[in-house]
Amino acid sequence: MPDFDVIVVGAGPAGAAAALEAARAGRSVCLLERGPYPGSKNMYGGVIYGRVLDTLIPNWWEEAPIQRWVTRRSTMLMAGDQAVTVDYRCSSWGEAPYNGATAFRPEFDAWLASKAEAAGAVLICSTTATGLLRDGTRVVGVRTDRPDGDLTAQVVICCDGVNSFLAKEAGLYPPSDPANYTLGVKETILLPREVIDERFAVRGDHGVDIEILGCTGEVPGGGFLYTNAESLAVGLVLSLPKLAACGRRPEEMLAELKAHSAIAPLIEGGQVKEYSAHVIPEAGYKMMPELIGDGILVAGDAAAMCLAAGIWLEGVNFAIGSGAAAGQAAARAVQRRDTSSAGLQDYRRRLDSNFVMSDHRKLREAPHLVMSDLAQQQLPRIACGVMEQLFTVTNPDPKPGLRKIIRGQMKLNNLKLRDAISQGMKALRTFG
Amino acid sequence: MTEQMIWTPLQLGPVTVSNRIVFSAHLTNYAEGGLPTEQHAAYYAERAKGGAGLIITEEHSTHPTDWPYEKLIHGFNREVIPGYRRITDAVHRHRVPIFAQINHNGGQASSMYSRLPVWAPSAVADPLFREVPKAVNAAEIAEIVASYALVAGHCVEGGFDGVELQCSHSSIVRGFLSPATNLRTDEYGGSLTNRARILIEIVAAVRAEIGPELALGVRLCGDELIEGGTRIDEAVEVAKMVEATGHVDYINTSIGVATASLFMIEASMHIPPGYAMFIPAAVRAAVDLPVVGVGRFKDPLQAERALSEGLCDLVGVVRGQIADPDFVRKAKAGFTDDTRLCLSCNQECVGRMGLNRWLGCIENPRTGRESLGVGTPQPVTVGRKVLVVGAGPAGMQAAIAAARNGHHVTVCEREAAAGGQVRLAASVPNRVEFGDLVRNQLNECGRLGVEFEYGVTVTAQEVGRRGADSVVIATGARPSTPYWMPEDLAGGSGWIVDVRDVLSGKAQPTGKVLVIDEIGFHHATSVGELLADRGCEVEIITPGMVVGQDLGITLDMENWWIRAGSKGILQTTNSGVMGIEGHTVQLQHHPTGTQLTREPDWLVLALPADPVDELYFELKAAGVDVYRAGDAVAPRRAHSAVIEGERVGAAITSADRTLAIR
Amino acid sequence: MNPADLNPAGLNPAGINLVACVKWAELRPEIDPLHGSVEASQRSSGFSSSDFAAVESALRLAQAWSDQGQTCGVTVLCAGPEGAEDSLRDFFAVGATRVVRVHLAEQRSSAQVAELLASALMPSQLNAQFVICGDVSSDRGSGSVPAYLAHHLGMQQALGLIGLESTDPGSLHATRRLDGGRRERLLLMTAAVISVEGSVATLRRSSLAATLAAKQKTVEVRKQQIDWPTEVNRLRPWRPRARVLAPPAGDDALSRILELTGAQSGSTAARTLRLDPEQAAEAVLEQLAAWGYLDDSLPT
Amino acid sequence: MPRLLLPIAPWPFAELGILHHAQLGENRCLSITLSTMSAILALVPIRAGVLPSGGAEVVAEAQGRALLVGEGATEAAEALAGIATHLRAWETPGFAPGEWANRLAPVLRDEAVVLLPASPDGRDLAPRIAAVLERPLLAGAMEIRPGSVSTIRYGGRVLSEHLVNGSVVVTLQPGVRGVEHAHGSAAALEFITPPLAEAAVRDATLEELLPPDVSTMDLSEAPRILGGGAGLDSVERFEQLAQVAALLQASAGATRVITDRGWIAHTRQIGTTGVVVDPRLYIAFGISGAVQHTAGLGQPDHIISINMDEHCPMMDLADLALVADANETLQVLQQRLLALEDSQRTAQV
Ligand SMILES: Cc1cc2nc3c(=O)[nH]c(=O)nc-3n(C[C@H](O)[C@H](O)[C@H](O)COP(=O)(O)OP(=O)(O)OC[C@H]3O[C@@H](n4cnc5c(N)ncnc54)[C@H](O)[C@@H]3O)c2cc1C
Ligand SMILES: Cc1cc2nc3c(=O)[nH]c(=O)nc-3n(C[C@H](O)[C@H](O)[C@H](O)COP(=O)(O)OP(=O)(O)OC[C@H]3O[C@@H](n4cnc5c(N)ncnc54)[C@H](O)[C@@H]3O)c2cc1C
Ligand SMILES: Cc1cc2nc3c(=O)[nH]c(=O)nc-3n(C[C@H](O)[C@H](O)[C@H](O)COP(=O)(O)OP(=O)(O)OC[C@H]3O[C@@H](n4cnc5c(N)ncnc54)[C@H](O)[C@@H]3O)c2cc1C
Ligand SMILES: Cc1cc2nc3c(=O)[nH]c(=O)nc-3n(C[C@H](O)[C@H](O)[C@H](O)COP(=O)(O)O)c2cc1C
Ligand code: SF4
Ligand code: SF4
Repeated sequence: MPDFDVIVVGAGPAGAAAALEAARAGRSVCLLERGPYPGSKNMYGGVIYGRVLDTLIPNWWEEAPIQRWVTRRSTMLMAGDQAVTVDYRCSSWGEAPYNGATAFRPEFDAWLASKAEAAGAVLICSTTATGLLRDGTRVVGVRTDRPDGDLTAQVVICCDGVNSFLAKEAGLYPPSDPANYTLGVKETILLPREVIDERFAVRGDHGVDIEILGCTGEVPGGGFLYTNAESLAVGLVLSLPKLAACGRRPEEMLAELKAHSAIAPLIEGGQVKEYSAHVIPEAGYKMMPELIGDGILVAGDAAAMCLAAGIWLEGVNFAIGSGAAAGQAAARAVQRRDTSSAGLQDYRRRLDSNFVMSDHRKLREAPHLVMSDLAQQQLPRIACGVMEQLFTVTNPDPKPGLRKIIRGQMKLNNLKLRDAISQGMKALRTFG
Repeated sequence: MTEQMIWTPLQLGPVTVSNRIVFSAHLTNYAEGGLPTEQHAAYYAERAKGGAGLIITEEHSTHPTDWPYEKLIHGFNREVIPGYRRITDAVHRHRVPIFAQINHNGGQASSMYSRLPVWAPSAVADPLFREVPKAVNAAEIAEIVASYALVAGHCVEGGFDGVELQCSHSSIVRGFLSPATNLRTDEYGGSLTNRARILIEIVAAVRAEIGPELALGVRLCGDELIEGGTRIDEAVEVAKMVEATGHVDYINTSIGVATASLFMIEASMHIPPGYAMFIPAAVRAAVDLPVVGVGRFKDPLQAERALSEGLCDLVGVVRGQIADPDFVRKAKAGFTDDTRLCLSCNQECVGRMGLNRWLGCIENPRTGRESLGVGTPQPVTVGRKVLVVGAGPAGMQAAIAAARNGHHVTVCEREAAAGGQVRLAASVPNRVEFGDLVRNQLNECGRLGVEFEYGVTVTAQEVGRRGADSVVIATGARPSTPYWMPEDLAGGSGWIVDVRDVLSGKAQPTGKVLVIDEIGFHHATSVGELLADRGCEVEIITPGMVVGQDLGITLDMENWWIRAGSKGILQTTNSGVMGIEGHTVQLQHHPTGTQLTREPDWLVLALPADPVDELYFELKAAGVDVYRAGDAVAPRRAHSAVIEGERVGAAITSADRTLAIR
Repeated sequence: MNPADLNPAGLNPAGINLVACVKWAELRPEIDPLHGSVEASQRSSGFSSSDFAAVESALRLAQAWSDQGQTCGVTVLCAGPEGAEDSLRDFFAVGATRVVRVHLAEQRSSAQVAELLASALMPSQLNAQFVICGDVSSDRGSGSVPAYLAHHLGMQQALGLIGLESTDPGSLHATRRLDGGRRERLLLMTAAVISVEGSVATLRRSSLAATLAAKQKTVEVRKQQIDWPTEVNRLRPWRPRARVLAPPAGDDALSRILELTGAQSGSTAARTLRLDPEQAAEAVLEQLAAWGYLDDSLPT
Repeated sequence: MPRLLLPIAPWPFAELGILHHAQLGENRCLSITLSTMSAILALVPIRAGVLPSGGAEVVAEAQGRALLVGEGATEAAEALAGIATHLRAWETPGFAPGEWANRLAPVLRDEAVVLLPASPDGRDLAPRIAAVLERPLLAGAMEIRPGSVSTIRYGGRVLSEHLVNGSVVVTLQPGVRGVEHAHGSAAALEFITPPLAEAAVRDATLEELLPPDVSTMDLSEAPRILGGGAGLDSVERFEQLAQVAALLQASAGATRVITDRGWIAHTRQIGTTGVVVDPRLYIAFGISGAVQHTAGLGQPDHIISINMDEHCPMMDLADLALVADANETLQVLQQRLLALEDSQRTAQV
């Protein structure tokens, strides 16, 4: 008789959601977390998209620990000392049912895990899963770093985040390719609430999410700037192999972004509270492992269900979505007494039928596109160049025509019309 | 010791400072036509960016009768407000609060600029200006009080976060407080309460004007160090009265009187660190208001110690931040060692004030030139290979400027260590801090990746061998041979030697030593002292009116006199060497033509030197891209060497201009 | 130790009862440096490393003495709020036989806390023979609770220990830190109160089974009527005490300037000798002997 | 509750005053206000004639009234010259907090404030005294003001201000007060022997007093220091300096020139930007005595300087100035001291 029906490894958003759903379905669940409490060591950019919670925790917005509701999203293209910004505002995002919010992970993850506990899951912190227990090919539990630390279960759900070595140990991952990973670095900068309100032109608990392209020099990637209640999160996402090749330090590149004339006035006078870094699975759909094995499921970052290429940073929502699906599937399989790979296939079906897989499948080329030379180098330069020429008054010379300007800029930046069109079509296909 | 107190925020009434380092008030001479300038804004903003907890501007005059020096800001003129705005906006961008110091200098002024009689509590002439002031009547006192309120109002409009009343070292309020200058018999004179009356009235008037939103501070002098002046006990009593008004948010402190004991306010390196801390300590023990301690703080650790020992709540660091605007930021980031420590040399900050020139710094070419962008990196597209000859201040600054812009710089130095003449200059008692010039430059070179090679005497062949793209010659100066030098004694091998020979240990004079001072700076005096300490009988002779003439400008004169007296050094002025006969030195007292003779065992010379420029001309003739800086151009002082080095290093252009895009 | 050996109350009257006292305290408090207010959060509360050292020390002593045939029980005792219970329960997992919480919802003075604890430790209650506390708490930091306990319980005390060795059951050698870098070695016999620094021992890791099992255990809660007045105190930010420096004493300005600048000082050496190194070393030793530095072994 | 606003209220005494009146009824203590209080007495536990850290400070805080308890009162009293005005002592061996508290209680009962240093011994004795006297203990105080005592909380990040209107026992945090360097003769010492207490208390048995480890001890606490400067020629020489120091039961320090070179840890730098020390003995090897160095030197009783330059400031400061090569002198010293140690060891055997 195994110790538990279900063991969930990792009390991040994926794990908490999985444990919540499995416990709700009446299964005995153990949720293992290596940190002293859920979320204690987890870092990310800062925005959580909450739609996925609607079914999981009705009226979640009334109790979730959030910093600000995002009501303004900007996309910034940078080149040299210039920047072009597309700014979108939506005040209905600041009302129920809301859209995205900035939140602190130690608070958010702990809250979500407490929901699982309330549903009956047993949370064990300060405990690291160090390996899988197997019976033949079947996973029957995990080994932990505690003395006498073996724990058995009918299903193990791996929610142990990026680089999940449990999933790897289970043989669910193809050999890893560093090109599939990016590095996220982030600084938290303290500023008083009023200053943030004023600088970002928001009020109350409304906040801003700025994504930046063209701020990472020769390394493909992107930048972000989010508003918390009384701090800002400024960070970069950088392609790992290119970063290593260029020999620059990420904190140096972040300092450069902070000094840019479009960013510096926003953060001026703030006090840096902390600096953190984390690896992100960037390639999304293309690098996903097998999600199901005998007695094992993989969810969240552990399954590379994260969209984090350049300006794209969505992962928590996918983690919750996939975790919940895994929890439900595991509970059902236990109930039906078939926790083999076949018995767990329900997980796949659930994923396919909701946003998790469809988004990932649809956007499978997106990381590649966002990290391409076109998006990283040429587009920002052309956009800025066009703007510069368009708005620089050259009297008494007459103004050049827009088409001429664009063509000139494309030429200057070595972009052939043919390539632009083909890339544009690809983008349409990807995002359409 | 880890810093802790220094980074703790503190509330000064309505204003919160984020750390305990204050850029306390000081003249800059940046004003033009009585108005603040763009340079003011750039100067203060740079220190705000560098992390200062609080900035207090230079004094602004409250009344037309107060115009002691040309470039004073006329706070009483409404036209200052846009300039104020420019300053406060620039500083506020870095979220640092800024206060305005407002003041009437009273009798410590002259009527030269204002063409109005100088006002003071009593008709007591100031020893520096030597001008008898008009003793103010009751109506004029009321006018002064009102003028403070008026200017405080301008400060509110100008966006300042607070106002500081300078009642400390050069002020009509000080004049009233001090028994030495207040001889009145009305209710503004006599008892301490009476003498402090005007201060209390001004405090009330200013608070009424600025309201509760701005901070109000009072700067008090703890010991005027003049006969019959204010001393610490009275200063503490005044501080208590100030606190009792309930209108004041903090007390700043200072020591000395600007016109009689200025050398104690802006103490040079001869005065021990922490010398004035008995003042804030005594005030702090008596009042609960936060107290600022000031004076020769150049190191964050030293500040931390004063704070944690309870001597003060805030530390004024003025020259420390003139020399390095990033003083606070570097310390906070844990790079205390990278701080460009102030030398307490007073040469280009205090020294230039007396000369009616804008404020600068001997080791920071950017100070005073922030608005012009001096020292801003101008990265080149393709770096050159730059060879710098000579690791004196000129060579090292050239290396810094060039490396900052992206050139690959190597410095070759003949000696085993960097520093050139500065190393010698700093090797005498009490002048070690001058040597920090070298330490600071070396640190900066290290950060910028400049390479050093010691023990390499560079020749034209050596330059050719190395194949540098550009060469900077900073080979310094060598002793000159005066016309009267007997031929057999030239070269410093006999009993007639240069100060450099003494400092380098090449010559070791004993017995009776005659030092000739034709430079009028530390050269002769410091070597004279060194020799007196070694037991020599020293006489210094100068053709000038005083020995070490320029020591007055750097506020070193007073202490030099004290030390010379106690060490038995004889000073003979207005006399020059006419010739040498055997061991007899022939001198002439030039105002009278009287002939004098001396028969010393040693004659030590501090004379204008000769540039070492042969290599420069040789390379130039060979068509090398060569530049020259410092004493190698014309032997002067370290500051010239530094700014020339900076200019030359920054002027080296990109290796291939065609690659430059924008 | 075998729980079955213990009587229903968890105690063996013949054995040695070790009680580790731990304090639920703010470990990483957010302190507003402007106002001195302390922001406590459940997540940053916990037990200090010296409290953990106390528990571990108790467990080790119990183990050592059990190995020598003595029955030993380890009780963890905490005067604290309900919020401490989850963490207290974890002490079951490392081997505590009992965990007792004396209900105390708010901050109390050390004397009051000690009184509460002492009443729980009395012979009629937990009947402690050895009480082991953490050296100082992270918030109050006075380290006085154990001394009060020694007083109330009439026990020996040895506080601020940096080393602990057990010998025979019921007695131990303790190394205590004194100032100036000195230490003392003490012998303690039942009954005693000791407090240990965090470096003395690191709390063992509990096994997974024990960790899971501990989740089912209950912490005994004692409620005691407290009618003492609360402390009348008010927190304010740290501000070092004012320290007066002697001002220059001279009556005339010049003498004060001389005092401040030291321009005329420069004492001369009392005795100057030019010597070769052999003689110089000899001179140093002679002088040190004359001053009396060479004879005593304890520098003062 | 009415709020009384003083014109200036940096510390909230006014408000506290009201709070305190509200609480008065509940207070169990005798009501004596500190401002009118006659008696504040420093109770100083001593060992082997040595004052504990903060010992002089509590005596100064008590305006010179002190009771020394422990071994070596005469010697300890000397260290209080110029600070203590009224000195009593109880000569008693070891450290027995339980017994001491019981026997001292009658002696201390009439003192409104009994003040101890928060040194290891003071910290452990104070609660026993407070318990016996049945009065509150305010531990780790920074300052005693009329009517209030502020104690240090959260490792020195916060002060807790306590209203005091009765008799108390207070421990003062060492180092927060400082003592003005006073000159003067030692106060007369009156020996007392408190009567035995009725109830016997058990204290731990002292087995051994262990000396400090000079090599790792905090420089600021070191009673003997050997300093090395630019006159010493190599890193190895500093190892030698440390050895010689250890042989003399001294700690080793250096000048900034040396710490800048990384020859010795920065924590060992003496001076304004390093550690401020206050040893009894200072031996300077190749140190010129720049003011930044000597400003951190405290006031040693004895200074020896070994330097080639007879006239540098360090030589002027010294009681014994040796014009000699510091490197070779150090070398010889090491040999001599090792030989000395050997001979002592063989003598013992
Ligand atoms: C710089 C950066 C910015 C980002 N920005 C955003 C954003 O703005 N919005 C967004 O939605 N997403 C963002 N993401 C992505 C998002 O953080 C992740 O997708 C999401 O956290 C994945 O959740 P998870 O539960 O799968 O994994 P994680 O959050 O990584 O949680 C894994 C948990 O497992 C625990 N664990 C790991 N191994 C073990 C083990 N062996 N035993 C026990 N426990 C273990 C860990 O301690 C952790 O608690 C960002 C990521 C980065 C790095
Ligand atoms: C006793 C004394 C006191 C002084 N006091 C002051 C003072 O208080 N304030 C002040 O401002 N100024 C003072 N000065 C002047 C100041 O030191 C100089 O103006 C300044 O050092 C000039 O700097 P520099 O870099 O041009 O030349 P230097 O400092 O002379 O440096 C030139 C360097 O080049 C090296 N060099 C020369 N030729 C070669 C070669 N062929 N190859 C390699 N290396 C070579 C030299 O060894 C030397 O290190 C003093 C000077 C002296 C001598
Ligand atoms: C802002 C600032 C802060 C500072 N803070 C500190 C500080 O905290 N602590 C500190 O120590 N310094 C400090 N300094 C540095 C200080 O000014 C001096 O430079 C330093 O103390 C000198 O160290 P020294 O005596 O080892 O070296 P030097 O001054 O170079 O003296 C070396 C001495 O060794 C002698 N000597 C040489 N060879 C031999 C030999 N073979 N035998 C015997 N004697 C020999 C020489 O005669 C000379 O007297 C500071 C300086 C500044 C500017
Ligand atoms: C160039 C200069 C000008 C000064 N002018 C003023 C002034 O106008 N008002 C004032 O209160 N203090 C003035 N001071 C004194 C400084 O505020 C400060 O007390 C002094 O410089 C000592 O601090 P430091 O050692 O950090 O430089 C001046 C100082 C300097 C260097
Ligand atoms: S030399 Fe300068 S920095 Fe160093 S202690 Fe003295 S004043 Fe401070
Ligand atoms: S000129 Fe000299 S004294 Fe003035 S700031 Fe610069 S280094 Fe300091």
